[in-house]
Amino acid sequence: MSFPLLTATAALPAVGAIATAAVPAARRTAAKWLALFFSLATLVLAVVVLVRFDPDGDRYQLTESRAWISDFGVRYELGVDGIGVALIALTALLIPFIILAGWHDADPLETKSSRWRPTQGFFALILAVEAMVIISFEATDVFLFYIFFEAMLIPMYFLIGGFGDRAHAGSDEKASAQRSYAAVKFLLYNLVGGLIMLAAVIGLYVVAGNFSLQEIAEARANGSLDMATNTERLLFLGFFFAFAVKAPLWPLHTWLPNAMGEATAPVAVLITAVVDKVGTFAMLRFCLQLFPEASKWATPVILVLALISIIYGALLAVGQRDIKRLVAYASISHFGFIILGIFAMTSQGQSGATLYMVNHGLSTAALMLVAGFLISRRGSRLIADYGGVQKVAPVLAGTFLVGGLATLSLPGLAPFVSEFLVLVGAFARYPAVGIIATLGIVLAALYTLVLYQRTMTGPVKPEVSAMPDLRVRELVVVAPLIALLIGLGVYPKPLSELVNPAVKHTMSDVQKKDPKPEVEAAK
Amino acid sequence: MNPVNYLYLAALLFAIGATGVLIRRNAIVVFMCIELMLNACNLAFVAFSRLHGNLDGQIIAFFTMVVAAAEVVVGLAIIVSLFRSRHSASVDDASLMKL
Amino acid sequence: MSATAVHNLWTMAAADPIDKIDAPKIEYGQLAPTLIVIGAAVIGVLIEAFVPRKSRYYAQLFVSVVALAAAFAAVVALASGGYGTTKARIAAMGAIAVDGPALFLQGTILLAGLVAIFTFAERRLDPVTHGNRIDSFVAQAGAVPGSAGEQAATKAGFTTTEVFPLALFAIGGMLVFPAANDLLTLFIALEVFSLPLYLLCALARRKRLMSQEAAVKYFLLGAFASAFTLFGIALIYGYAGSVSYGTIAKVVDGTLTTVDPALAGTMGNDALLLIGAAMIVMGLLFKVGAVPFHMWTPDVYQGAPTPVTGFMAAATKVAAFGALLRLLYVVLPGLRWDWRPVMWGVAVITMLGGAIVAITQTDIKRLLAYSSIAHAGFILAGVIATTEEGVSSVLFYLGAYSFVTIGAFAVVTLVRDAGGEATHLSKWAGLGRRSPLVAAVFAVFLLAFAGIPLTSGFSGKFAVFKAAAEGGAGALVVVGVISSAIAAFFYIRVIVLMFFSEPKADGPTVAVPSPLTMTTIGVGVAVTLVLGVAPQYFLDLAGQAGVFVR
Amino acid sequence: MNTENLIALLVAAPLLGAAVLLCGGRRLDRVGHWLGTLLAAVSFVIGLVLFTDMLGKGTEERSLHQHLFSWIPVEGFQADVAFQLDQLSMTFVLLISGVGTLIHLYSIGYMEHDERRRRFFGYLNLFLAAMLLLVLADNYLLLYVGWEGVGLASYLLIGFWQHKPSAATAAKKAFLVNRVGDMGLSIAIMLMFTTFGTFAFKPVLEATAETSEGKLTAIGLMLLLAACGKSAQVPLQSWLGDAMEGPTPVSALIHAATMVTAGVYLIVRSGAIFNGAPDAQLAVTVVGAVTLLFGAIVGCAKDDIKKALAGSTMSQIGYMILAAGLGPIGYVFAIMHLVTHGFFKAGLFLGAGSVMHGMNDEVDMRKYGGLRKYMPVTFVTFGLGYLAIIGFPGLSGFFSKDKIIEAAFAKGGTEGWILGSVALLGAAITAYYMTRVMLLTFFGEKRWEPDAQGNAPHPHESPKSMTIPMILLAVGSVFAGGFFSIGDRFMHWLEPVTHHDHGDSPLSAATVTGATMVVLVIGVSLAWAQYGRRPVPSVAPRGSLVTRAARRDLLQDDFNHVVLVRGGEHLTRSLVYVDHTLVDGVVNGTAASVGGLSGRLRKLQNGYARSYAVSMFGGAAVLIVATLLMRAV
Repeated sequence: MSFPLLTATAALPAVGAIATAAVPAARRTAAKWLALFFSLATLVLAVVVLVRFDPDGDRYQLTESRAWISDFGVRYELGVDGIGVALIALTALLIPFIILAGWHDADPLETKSSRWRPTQGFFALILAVEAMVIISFEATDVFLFYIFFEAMLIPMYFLIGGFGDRAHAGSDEKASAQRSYAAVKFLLYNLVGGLIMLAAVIGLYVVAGNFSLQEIAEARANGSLDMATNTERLLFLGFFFAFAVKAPLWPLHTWLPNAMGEATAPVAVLITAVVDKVGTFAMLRFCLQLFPEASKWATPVILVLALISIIYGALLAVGQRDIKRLVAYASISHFGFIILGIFAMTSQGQSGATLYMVNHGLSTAALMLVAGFLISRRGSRLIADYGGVQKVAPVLAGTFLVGGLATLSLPGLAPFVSEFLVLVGAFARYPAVGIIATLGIVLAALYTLVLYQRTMTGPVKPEVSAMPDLRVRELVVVAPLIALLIGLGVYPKPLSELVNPAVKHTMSDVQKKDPKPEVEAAK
Repeated sequence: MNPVNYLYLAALLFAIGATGVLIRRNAIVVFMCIELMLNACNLAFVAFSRLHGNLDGQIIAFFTMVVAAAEVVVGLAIIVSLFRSRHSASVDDASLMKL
Repeated sequence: MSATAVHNLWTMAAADPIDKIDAPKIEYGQLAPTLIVIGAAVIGVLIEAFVPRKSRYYAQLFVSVVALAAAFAAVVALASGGYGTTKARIAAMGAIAVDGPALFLQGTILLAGLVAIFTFAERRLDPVTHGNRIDSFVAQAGAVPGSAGEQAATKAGFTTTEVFPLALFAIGGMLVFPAANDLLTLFIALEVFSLPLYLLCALARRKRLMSQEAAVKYFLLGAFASAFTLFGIALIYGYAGSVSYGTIAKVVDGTLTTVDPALAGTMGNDALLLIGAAMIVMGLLFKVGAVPFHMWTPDVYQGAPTPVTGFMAAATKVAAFGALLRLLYVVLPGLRWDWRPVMWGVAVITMLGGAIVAITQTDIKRLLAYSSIAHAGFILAGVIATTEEGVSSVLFYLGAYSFVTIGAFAVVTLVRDAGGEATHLSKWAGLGRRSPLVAAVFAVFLLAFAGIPLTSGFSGKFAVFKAAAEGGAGALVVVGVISSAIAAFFYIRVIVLMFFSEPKADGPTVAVPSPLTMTTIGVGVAVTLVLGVAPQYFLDLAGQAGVFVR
Repeated sequence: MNTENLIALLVAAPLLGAAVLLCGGRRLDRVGHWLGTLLAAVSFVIGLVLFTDMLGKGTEERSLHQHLFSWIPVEGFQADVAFQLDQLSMTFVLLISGVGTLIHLYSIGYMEHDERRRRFFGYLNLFLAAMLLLVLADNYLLLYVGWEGVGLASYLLIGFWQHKPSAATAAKKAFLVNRVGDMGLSIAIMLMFTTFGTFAFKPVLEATAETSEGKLTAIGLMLLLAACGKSAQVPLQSWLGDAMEGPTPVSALIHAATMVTAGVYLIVRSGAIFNGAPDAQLAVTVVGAVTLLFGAIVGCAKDDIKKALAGSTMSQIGYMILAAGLGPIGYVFAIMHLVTHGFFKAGLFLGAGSVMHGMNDEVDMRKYGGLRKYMPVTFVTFGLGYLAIIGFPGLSGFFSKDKIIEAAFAKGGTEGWILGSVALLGAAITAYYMTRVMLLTFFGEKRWEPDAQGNAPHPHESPKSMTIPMILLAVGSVFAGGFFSIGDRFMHWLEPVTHHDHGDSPLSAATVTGATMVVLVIGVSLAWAQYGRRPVPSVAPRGSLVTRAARRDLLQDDFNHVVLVRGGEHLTRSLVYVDHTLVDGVVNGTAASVGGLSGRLRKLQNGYARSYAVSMFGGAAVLIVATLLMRAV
């Protein structure tokens, strides 16, 4: 058997996590560099995967398969399709930036040295999350996926609850209370989702007798495994519920604003840009592939929920006073778009959704990290506490604006491509849905520009008058992201060609054909 | 005489014992009620033994007595130590731990 | 040896000349584990009688550890000798079954007992008083709490080394309990392991009033329950005319009739069977702490010395579930359609009840008690599956669960303040900031309790639920999932408390234990993670051990 | 060499400029503005090269096409980055890069004292790039990119003086209103995709014949919505007035000459679609007519010189839209008026800018007066622009506007009459308000006094870098119209794109011209009567109801404010509440209820051994009964 590339890609950050955690307490900086090193090494491996992957080859490539828990019918099966590769690349790409951006977030505060925030733990946890996310993008065994889908909650939970944003209103006690509330909310929401999925997973085993995605999908395809309609629907709901919590889809979204608000900016990015993607990814890979009929059955409801998410998230974003919560609600709106694209069941929609996952990762990362830099300077998350920053820190303001423009998916930046694809895809099958969703782009402009106007423009507030502009480390974080946003906006071809075949497969899974244009149909 | 009656008697004794456990406060008395229940069992055993014409039941009865004796040893020890530290053998007084 | 055997002796003796007595046939080899432990217990008693006080501790510890290790070795030998599978048989003239489940559970009990004994022997947690190292047990059980006598005993450095033989006796009983193949043996084993436990509960060094109260409650309720069991046995005996599992099973199947139909008619034959069965099962449910027979659990768990609590929580459950399985699968399979629905109900209320009430607990030991109740519910779900997978899943779950439990309680012994162990949750606030390692270890155990993947708790839960679902109890799985969600809440609460809340100024200190407790905790963590990541080997073991001999 | 490869350079040059200037940092501060101007000039030169080359070719092969790369290749969805340069695009290219270059030049002087001048030029270049992309794209999606690109540039430039909250707000407003229009454009594109399976100009416009009128109408209306947003047509016109917060060169280039005319381009470009959808066309004409009057009326009431000009811009674009709505009769004149308007309106704005430059950025015309003595060049150029816009015979406006009015009548039928007379009325009002502006600014006696700080403005002529562009534009506004109209040059030039057809006008050209002259005189003399003869109060009189309404953009903003802004705020606030109480509340509620249940169940554990025994006893009883029942049933 050839070199287990996928295992390596997932294992490397895990090793890194252990190594980083093992660094003695005094050698804080060493731990940071070690973590950075491992994340970069992982990025290299991810690139290797990207190169080794042949878009026009088999559906799943670089596959690995070993026996694991035969009693549960579980095998250690890995394999990636275009979508998986893209998301692995995204993850591996973002983690170094997250680490860099969070460079000082976990430094112990001199004032209260008793505080338990060892830097080692922070970076080790980030790497642990990376490992688990990557392997869940690789898993082609439902059980294997489930294990890490659940397990990744724990490090995330500690990241949210243990290393809160130091910029908070009110006393430390109040802050830590809010923080642990956010952490618990995050964990319980996702745990409940996961447990309901567990029931479905067991049910799937009872029905199918094993957990291999490919085997089950084949069996479904060639009819050797036929589920009773109701069984399939129940199982689908079990799976979808968990993913919808993770994604998050209205009305299961309320954990996200708390989590993103209380966590440090890099961790917030980790949540939306990386971890939540597992949810949408899993909808594409598991829901559609394992339960095509049920997926089609549920589509109307899901589309409505997605629409609500889009509009509702955007409106709430407009109503926020807290920068990070605003970004969180914006993300909810965007996840609405992604889910819309997935369940529009058109090539454009699904390609769009996949690109959207990547682009949203980049744009949110850019916006949120810059917001984090801003917040760390002023020590407040409230929009009202800012004003005129553009005058004192033009570069910061500029990058912030670009991030914002990406969030409102301005043409020429990456998100536009995916958003338009999603809209076209949705419109092609359900015109009304497409049109309503288009409202989202107006609202997006509203909350982004309001945020920019209130924080960056107008007369300079005295508190911000001494604000320094972006430092080198921060520029190193933001510049590449912006470059990517522009690059993928102007030339998304490589990415879309990477995912197109995978999307074709999914379309054939659900046995859906794109609607024909009227004129051609006429011919 | 119908052997069933013995069974009824046994059941009655058992019920009396159980009721005693439920209503009496003094630990010793409660404990004696439990002994009563055990003896009810013995009666049932012996009756059935006679009924089936094998001796298993009677032998079990002996075992039961031994067990009862052992319980007395352990039980009295515990109850006495409780009494000495609390100067009361009421089971209701022993309610530090609740909820 | 079983009653029938004695009976045969008796009658033959009556018939034939005296020199024709043929001794009962005892397979000492196959009974070795039990015999070793009981023997060691007896030796322990002798030690108490003859060895000078100073050296008793070491002698007792040595004997117990060696005995348990040897017994475990014997179990392994038997298992590898094929007694678990092909050569499974009924030994001691029908009294004891030597088969897969028996051996697996005996092995589990012995290992659990071994690590538990280590915590019994721990004497580094409390500061040295009057030049003597002291453990968690009272200096002199007889002395009145707070009396001069007690102080004198403490000064003299007395220690209750009797705990070791007591524990050994209890373990001996537990070894027999799941292997018992007739109701009499079942009853005797029950008493043999219960009585020492009653005593052990009373022996806490600190908070003696609570300890004694726990003992009284446990004793009275236990005796009450065993009385029910005994009456149930009597009724079954009346129904089947025998207490041997095999015979009863036959009678239940109707392949063998013992009572003449006329008589049967007059006394509602099946009623005897059903009532009897229900009462016996009730006795066992009491031991496993299933709702509504669970109410002793919190109080006793809280009052008993923590090492004893850990030991009880783990070993008792294992033994009792073993017995329950054998009873339901060997004796009453014919009654499946009668007891399954009832057990459904019990399982449901046990899962939900345990989880829900645990939410509002404020004492860590009570919290764990309620969690153990909830877990009993999960295991019952596996029991109900009534399939071979069901059996093996339950076996696996018991193995996984017992080590997590012992480990968790061992950690509880470490967190102490002036009044001994600081078991009130508020005291645990910010523990993660004070001593991250201990907190992390405890977090691992909690996550295992909560059934988070990559811990043994998840593997066990998955195995059980899977078996239940396959056994057609899908609804139970859903309830189980819901109650796990509820349960997750309070495990998480503890973690939040430890890691995310500010340490109290007067917070507890974490004692640095001796290698003994370290071993216990280490084994606990190791088993938790191994069974979580690579459970296959043990699943295989449990799978092979899934068949009862009849 | 084959020239189509040059097309990309048209866009690339200013884009490069933008990139360099915006990322370059302070070290470019000294040369930045020259660099920007240079690159603008470069693309103008390239434009000229292509133009001459195009003239060299025969009418058929004049349309050039350049395919750069495949942009978004997705199953069944093909978007390319490809350019199409035909006569229409060519016209725009020259207008944009030409006027653009002039305004760059002008800005060098105008923005001299602004320390962020480099960034200003970066934005200007960005705008040029986007605008050129818009007119060069060969498919609607790429056009959309340019469309939003100019939106972004205008956002940045309107809000260039971000320290002024008013500017920031105006910028945001412009972007948002435009987004509404963009919605229309994207929906139109989706419709095209579902109807034709593509959104490239050529296939779409050729396939129009094969599809239903309904679809075409839908697409047309959506395109109209887009045009309304970008070209500040009713009902999406509200942003243009506020946009005057931006520096005056910006107003001249973006909000007068080029960007705001993008809507006209879109409609003319999509002619084939509208031709197939009469209803959509009617809608277009109506919008045009309404805006034409609306803008004109607003223009009459404003005292802020730039806002007055903004109103006039609206109204003039209304003319173009009206013309475009007339179909093949009007397309040419729409574009022609667009070009001439580009010249004279830009000129007027630059003039206004030069006036403000000399008057300490005072914008209130009532504080001007008699400036012709102080800034003669400005006066002359502005005056020529003025004559052009009111359609003084012989100047540009005369030709272009006249033709539109004719065409309006030529539409035929009652609507022809209505539209025609509206256009005439508009001409009258135009004459009125422009004369007003002229008189208030340059005639009468001076009305300015020291401002708060007590430093009185001392008007002076602007530097060369500003006056030269003004002069050039003035030249354009004088001669362009005539040049185009002699022998219908322009018509023939655009023929291949617009397929011109002369409608049959009920009135002869002469009559129309006569009528126009009449209304022109009326308008001028009215203005003279009001502002020329008697002195003008330096504080605006309360004025009639209409005047006051007109000052407030005919209350349209107030409407927006009440309905959209307030309503929106209420909506979001209530939603925030809902999210917190309802959506979150449900979950927390369940959690709380479970907790309560727990608390109650806990009470059962009362510590009394006997009650435990009771529960055991009861449990046993239940167990037994249940078992028996199971057997019974």
